[in-house]
Amino acid sequence: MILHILTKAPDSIVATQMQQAIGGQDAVLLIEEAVTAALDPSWQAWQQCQSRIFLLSEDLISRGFASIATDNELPTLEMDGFVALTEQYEKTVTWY
Amino acid sequence: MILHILTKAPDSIVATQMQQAIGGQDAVLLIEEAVTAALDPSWQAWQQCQSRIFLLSEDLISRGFASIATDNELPTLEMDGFVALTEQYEKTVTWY
Amino acid sequence: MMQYGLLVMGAPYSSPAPHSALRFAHAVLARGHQIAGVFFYHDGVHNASSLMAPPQDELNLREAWIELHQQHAIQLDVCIAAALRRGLMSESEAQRHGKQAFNVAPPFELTGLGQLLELQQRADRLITFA
Amino acid sequence: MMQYGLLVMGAPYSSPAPHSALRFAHAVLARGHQIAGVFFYHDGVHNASSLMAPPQDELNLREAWIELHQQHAIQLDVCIAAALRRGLMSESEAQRHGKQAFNVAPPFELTGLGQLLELQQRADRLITFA
Amino acid sequence: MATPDALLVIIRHAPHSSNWLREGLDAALVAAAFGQPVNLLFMGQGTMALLKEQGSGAPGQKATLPTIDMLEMYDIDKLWVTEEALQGMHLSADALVEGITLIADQEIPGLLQQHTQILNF
Amino acid sequence: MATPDALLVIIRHAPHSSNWLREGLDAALVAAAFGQPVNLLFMGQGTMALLKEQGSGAPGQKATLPTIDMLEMYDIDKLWVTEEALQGMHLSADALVEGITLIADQEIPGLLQQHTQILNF
Repeated sequence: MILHILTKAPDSIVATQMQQAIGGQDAVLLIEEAVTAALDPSWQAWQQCQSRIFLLSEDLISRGFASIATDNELPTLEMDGFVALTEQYEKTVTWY
Repeated sequence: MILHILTKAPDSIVATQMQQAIGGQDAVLLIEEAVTAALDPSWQAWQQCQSRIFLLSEDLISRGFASIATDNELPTLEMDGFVALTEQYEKTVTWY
Repeated sequence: MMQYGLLVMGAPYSSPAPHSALRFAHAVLARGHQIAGVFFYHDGVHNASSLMAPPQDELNLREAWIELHQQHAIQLDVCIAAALRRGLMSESEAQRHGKQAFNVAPPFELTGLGQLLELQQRADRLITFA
Repeated sequence: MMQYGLLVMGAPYSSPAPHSALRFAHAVLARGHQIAGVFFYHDGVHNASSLMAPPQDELNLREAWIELHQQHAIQLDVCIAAALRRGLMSESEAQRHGKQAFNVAPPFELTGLGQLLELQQRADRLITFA
Repeated sequence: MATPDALLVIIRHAPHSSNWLREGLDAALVAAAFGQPVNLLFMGQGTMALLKEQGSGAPGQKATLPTIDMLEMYDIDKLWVTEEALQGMHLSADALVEGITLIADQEIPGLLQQHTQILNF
Repeated sequence: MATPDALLVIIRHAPHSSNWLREGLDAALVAAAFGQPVNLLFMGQGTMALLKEQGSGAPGQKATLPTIDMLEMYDIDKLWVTEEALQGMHLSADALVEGITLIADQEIPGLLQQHTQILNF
């Protein structure tokens, strides 16, 4: 079980590469530029990883997407929750 | 009339942005990572800029695409030809 | 309690990676874990530059790493090959290369890539910021 | 004969931009044009680092720029704000910031962004490498 | 129509991702301070620099919004964004700060032609 | 199947574009030199590191091919590339150096699961 950390926009080639690598039990955390995924609830990874994909709250806030994420009912995590995820998942892979 | 210099791969967001900005009389020079366009003669910009789009020869060679570019009958320029283009076109915009 | 290793590969002010790494490090410690070490590789080596002088209203990332080191005795290793290429060297490297100045000083240590692999072996988790 | 200005915004060994810029500069001169100046901005400021020490079988980009300056008296300007943030400073800036060392020396000159806009006005062509 | 000696600064990078946005805006401000007419075109992720809700980012990361607000004082009053870019980012125009001029994607080549000088960030 | 303590190094960057490729391969070589079993997965532009025709690049830019050739000496003999990646780049397998193992895109998640350690470049 792997935690994938995406740092680039959901329409980037990097995001596509990550999506190819996600296994059935894996989780995804969206940080930095990747939080733009909050704007697009139709992004395929939202379906692919249902209930195991999260947005990093502080990066959402700094970019002005916090209320959009709330409107779109997307799951967010604080930095503390990020650490909790890395406790659960033995391996992490960062996509940048 | 503008010379557009693309430095990133043809399937990148940067390439799409450049394609949006190309005017009817503009020319395009593909350098650095952009020379991967040699692999894909179906890339839309080849049609869009017919006879005004070029690959930088030395970047093709270093990446191992020189013979592919020849096979695909794509127009290449030496560094000297790059300078010649900038003489012809008053403005250049680099997309990176 | 777990041991975390951090791999930082982005430069301050050009990449958000060091900021994210630093905030993550504090959250790791706040949850009672330990940080076995931070390894700076690729453009991340710029985090160690003692000549970094950002505007006063911006965080000085080097100082923030040093503070982390001072408070929690966390090792700050910088890949020597990546550093030298990019203009970062310690006093002893400067001597070896005949340079008049240096810009990497303790607690940052220049070291080989082997240290990264050793960190990955030793830590329960290795998290990359790039 | 035309005047060219070059804007370089990539760091050596992390971006191919400085290499491309340098080769372009030589081709410009070979065609009988002049280079009114080179401006280093964003991560391009790292081109000026006197502490850069790449492996011997790789081109030292700083030295290549200096050679260009020596042979053709081309001005090498480095944006001071971009430089200070990224750990590059001249002797006088080092004094001002209370630093013991510096890593930017002539022919590289720290200067304001105004110099870039002045270069763009003065040159017939401004070509960006980033 | 842009005045003959106008500078077009193209902004394509988002806040907090790199220093491209800040250094691009700095170039625009300095040009304006030197008395040059300056216009801005925001493309792709650059559009996010105009979001009115954005914050200051991680501790020590400066906010972009104060700089955007400063543009008007420097007589930089043309801030172009394309409707297609907004749609592509799933943003509506009222999420942006005041004073943005919406154009169509197909007007971009014309904008570039009109300006004597262009800087692309 | 990878051995229990194997390291997977993922290479996603092309030669001459940045130092990511070189520094990724360096990490693989050092791990192998330390006796760790190392396997390589090439994705996207990283595939281009395997082109047999590539040259040394601009003056002073080192070639990648000698490093690729060196992998075998370090007992790094699994070099995975997906058929879809090759198709996506419009490359045929015989443009690549010897000793590449072609897999399908859908095998990637399994590869990642099998390895205890992963470094992504």
